[in-house]
Amino acid sequence: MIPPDGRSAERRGELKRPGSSTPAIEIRGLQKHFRVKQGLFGTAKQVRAVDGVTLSIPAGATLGIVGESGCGKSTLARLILGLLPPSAGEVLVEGQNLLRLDRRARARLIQPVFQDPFSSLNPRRRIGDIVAMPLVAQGTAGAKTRARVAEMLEQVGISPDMAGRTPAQLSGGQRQRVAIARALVLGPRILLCDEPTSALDVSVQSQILNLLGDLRRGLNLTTLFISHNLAVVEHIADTVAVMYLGRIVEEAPARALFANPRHPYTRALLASVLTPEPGLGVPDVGLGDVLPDPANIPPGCRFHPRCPVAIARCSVETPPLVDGAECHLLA
Amino acid sequence: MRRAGIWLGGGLLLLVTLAAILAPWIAPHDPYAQDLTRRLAVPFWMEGSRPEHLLGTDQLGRDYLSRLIYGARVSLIIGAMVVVVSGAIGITLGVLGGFFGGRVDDVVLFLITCRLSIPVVLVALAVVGLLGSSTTLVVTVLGLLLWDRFAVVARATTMQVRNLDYVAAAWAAGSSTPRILVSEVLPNIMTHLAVVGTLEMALAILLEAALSFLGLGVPPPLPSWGLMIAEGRDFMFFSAWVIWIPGVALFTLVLAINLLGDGLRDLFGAAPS
Amino acid sequence: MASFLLRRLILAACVALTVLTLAFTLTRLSGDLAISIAGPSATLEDVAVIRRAYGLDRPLPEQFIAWVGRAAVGDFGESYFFKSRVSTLIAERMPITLTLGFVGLGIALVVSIPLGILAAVREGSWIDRLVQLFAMIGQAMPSFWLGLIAMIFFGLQLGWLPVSGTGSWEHFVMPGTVLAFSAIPALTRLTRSGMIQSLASDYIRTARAKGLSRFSILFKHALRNAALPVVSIASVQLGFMLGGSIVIETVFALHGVGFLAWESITKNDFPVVQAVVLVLAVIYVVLTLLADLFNAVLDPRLRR
Amino acid sequence: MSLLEIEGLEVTFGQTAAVRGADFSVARGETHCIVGESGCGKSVTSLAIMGLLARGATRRVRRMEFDGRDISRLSERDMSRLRGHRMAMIFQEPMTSLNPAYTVGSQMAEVRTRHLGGTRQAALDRAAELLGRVGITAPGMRLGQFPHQLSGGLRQRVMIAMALMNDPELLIADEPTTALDVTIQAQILRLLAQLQADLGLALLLITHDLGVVARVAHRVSVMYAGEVVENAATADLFAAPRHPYTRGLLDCLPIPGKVAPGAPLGSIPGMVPKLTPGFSGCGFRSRCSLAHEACAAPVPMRGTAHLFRCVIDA
Repeated sequence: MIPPDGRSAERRGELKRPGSSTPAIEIRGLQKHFRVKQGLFGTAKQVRAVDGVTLSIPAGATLGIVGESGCGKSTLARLILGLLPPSAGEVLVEGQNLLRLDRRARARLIQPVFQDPFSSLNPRRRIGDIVAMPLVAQGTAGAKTRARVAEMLEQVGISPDMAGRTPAQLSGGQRQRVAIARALVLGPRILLCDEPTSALDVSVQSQILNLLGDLRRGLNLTTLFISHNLAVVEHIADTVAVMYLGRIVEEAPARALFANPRHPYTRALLASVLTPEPGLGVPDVGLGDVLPDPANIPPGCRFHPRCPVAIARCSVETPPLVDGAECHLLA
Repeated sequence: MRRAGIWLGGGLLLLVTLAAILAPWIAPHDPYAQDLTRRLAVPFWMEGSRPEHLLGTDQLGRDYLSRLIYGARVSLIIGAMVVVVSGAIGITLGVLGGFFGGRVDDVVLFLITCRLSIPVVLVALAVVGLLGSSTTLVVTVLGLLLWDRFAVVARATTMQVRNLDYVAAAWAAGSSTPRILVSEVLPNIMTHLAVVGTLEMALAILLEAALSFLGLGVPPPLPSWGLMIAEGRDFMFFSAWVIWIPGVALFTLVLAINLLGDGLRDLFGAAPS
Repeated sequence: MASFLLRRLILAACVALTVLTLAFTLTRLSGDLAISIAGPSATLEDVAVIRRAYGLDRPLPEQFIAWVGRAAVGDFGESYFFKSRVSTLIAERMPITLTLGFVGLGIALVVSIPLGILAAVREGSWIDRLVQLFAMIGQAMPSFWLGLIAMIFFGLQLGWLPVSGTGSWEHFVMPGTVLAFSAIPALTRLTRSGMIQSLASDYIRTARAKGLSRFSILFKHALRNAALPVVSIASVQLGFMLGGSIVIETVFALHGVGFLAWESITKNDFPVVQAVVLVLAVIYVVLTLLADLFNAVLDPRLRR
Repeated sequence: MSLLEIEGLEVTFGQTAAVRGADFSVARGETHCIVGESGCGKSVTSLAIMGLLARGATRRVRRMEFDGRDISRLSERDMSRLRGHRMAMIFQEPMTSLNPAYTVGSQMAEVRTRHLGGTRQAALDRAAELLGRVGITAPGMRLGQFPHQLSGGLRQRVMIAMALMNDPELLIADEPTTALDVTIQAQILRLLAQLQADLGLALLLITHDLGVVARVAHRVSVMYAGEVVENAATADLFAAPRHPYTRGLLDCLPIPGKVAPGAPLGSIPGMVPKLTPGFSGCGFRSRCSLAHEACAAPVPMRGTAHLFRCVIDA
């Protein structure tokens, strides 16, 4: 291992922001291995959905996690939220182990915003009740609830008059605003956004991104922003982690990562982003047609079967972590 | 067309229910009063009918219309009670299996498979044959045997709902499991279960009639429509109306309930099967 | 494939064991079996003799294990009423019930599959509504009553078909048709909804985009996928029909297994009832197993 | 003359309009993109061209010509002779667009034998050749596989190969990469662009992604609320968009280098109007800061090479 110099510390996103002594959230060696069973007496197969993820985010910062389907980013989100028990590892928020806290205490620290605004709101409840739900779950609902809900709706740009409506009467963008209001009503420190704009049209996406940006700055929220859209992540994140088959293969400050991607997978990902610049044509990303399968993780570097620059060593040895990137070629 | 089904089915069901509730006031005669001098009087549309017996009398001279009205009580009570019993069992099992998955679901699936392999009519008959016929027993036996469709539908719909993000949001907000089941899951599967409820009620009414027809349903002289058909069997070749009247009543009631259920299904969107 | 089979066989065995236990418990519900067997005119000594003869004086678990052991090799003991081996009784009567079941299923399939396809292709039209109405009526029809009406009409008034007995193939037409009515609604609806779902699927749109003929789209691409659930339900329905044959056999006085069961129930002849419940359950389990295998043949996704 | 010419296409589902006015043409050897947000009518337009609209949809069109031949009044039977033969189509969901019950080879071969006859073996040979052409290794083995054994990217390649079985002149691709990962999307689009150039195909590509448009299209039609609101050569459209909607849409994108990270993005206020009976005029006027009374009347297309449907000069 290379001794950490100033640059590599920066690349790992460990640089402290002024005024924050501990990171707002720290994830250490998080793992989730499923046993996928077929039928009543089926043979089980092990799926390593999340396979040793270590991350930390300074208070008030935004970490973007990018990766393609099957890379484990949604499982990671569910682990952090405590919706799934991890196989190993821990999540610390301000020094407290999130996974050992009870549900309600955890809810006060971290809240989610999900992808699909159509399935993230209970169709049988009214908007006001949906936003008040976390307060009710805390047992703190009372006289002030209604005022708090109205204030929250106002803050996300929904008129409090709409509290009596049902989700079916709202547009996709409005629903996502309601979901954000629900997430913020308890005043959490951390907001976990799992593909919050993927189901939205471009014109609505920009509104939601602007809203999230404003809220994040106004409330000094620490944000985990999971997305497959690299342009969006580049726009919103301070630090970016690239996930591949359950592991973070590269992590760096956004500017550095987009300017100088080091891992071959990151380079392929960036190459495949189609910015609206006419005349550039479609780039050759140089990946084979072998698809990553978390139930069948290759030995050595897990990216080597698709890697355009793989060498013999890649299929045997686990790659070292060099300046925030896990790759043999960087050593 | 769909709405027509709901209105027609619901209306007919309401009519039968009203008749059943008001039976003591609207039935022209005591359904148990025998009068052997007036055996097998013909109904009003046939020649020689008696005005005081609109639908004629049975082989013991009991007023057929009155027995028909009281018979509606038996069908409806048994149908409703069976739905309550089987619904309680099936919904509990299905929701638990669908929500918790894993081992719990394996057990629920196994129970459903076992239940489906048990021949309903045969086992119901055997139990009633052994323990002696009574309304309570018929309800208990049918209730214990007819929960499978509730369980299957509750399980499938719960599975769908539990994977939706609003359930995840409720978890993340710190809601307790019972609260999630009651306020997030149940309201969203209720419509599907209501449809199953109507279909099961129709089935229970048909099965009660079949048991009574085979002589092992509700005990005579309780006027069950199935029993009336069974008693009319000996006379059906020369007075066919003795089986036509209770049969049409049974068919109409079941059809009404099915129409209602089908209309509801279309209104709510099909349940996954 | 082999592991799939093995899993299904273990499941089938578990189900059979559960039903076995249930069938046994069933007969112990009524209190003292010996009194029931001996009949109302028996003396206390008769009862005691019977109790010893049938092994009813031994502890329940012991009786259960002994019975399971015998049942496993097809020995269900002796009928109290018919005074003959239960296995022989069932074997004698089974052909009639099976004939009835297969005739019923055959008629049901011949009627419901074309109707279901027709309704799906003409979804929303008057034909579709008519088919749905027909299914609804079939579902609401009490089979025993339908049987009696058919006897009056076809047997007595028209004189086309015999009203009871098992002498010739004609004897099975009426009961088979009536029995078919219990499966037609479900099969028709399933074929219809399966075809509608299939016709609305992306791969049918692809087939149309490929310019395939209407015949090929309907019968090669749509029906193949819609057939999957119909196959499983058809076998399940056959199981239900065999179970439901008790009603039809009683109405038409067909001396099959169902009629045997009914006689035994009214005569308190429990070894026979136990055995019939078990045999029907095992047949059902075997049928669903066959349906799963057949489905695996039809649906490549299920082959492993 | 263009291969495909469409004028005044309208599609209604019961009482609501899905397409109110689509006019565009696709030249031989050209990639034409229709771009727009969900519900703008772009997919319906593509299905209307192929005659694949779902039951309950009504299509009206002033002029619809394929290779100089009026196809607006063709019977279903005659239309099916064109589909898969001279005009082919691929769809968004590669996971569900192939029939799960038949092998890849069988599904590919039947397009050939249906339209051109010949033996099944000849068709299978052709299929293997095309699978190789779309970059699938071991085509012989793939022919015997079922769709569920292939990944999404492979299935979309199979769909493309299947569409090319009879050397069509026009290929319509409805959001062909939306369901795929970004790296797979780039591979599939690159393949499509190559095939289009090599085979001289006319490619009509439906997408919601302006990035895709910029990289593959020669010409673009922007759709909004059932109308084509702007139609221009790709470079012109991105350099100088004329319709307020197109400009608004481009402002919404977080484009690295153009928009500073974290800086507010442009946005379009309001919502897409419901196209109820009697709706006329510019569909964008309720969200447009420049709108005035004239916008309520039907707006004609203006311009010659760079067409746009707006009364305001930009």
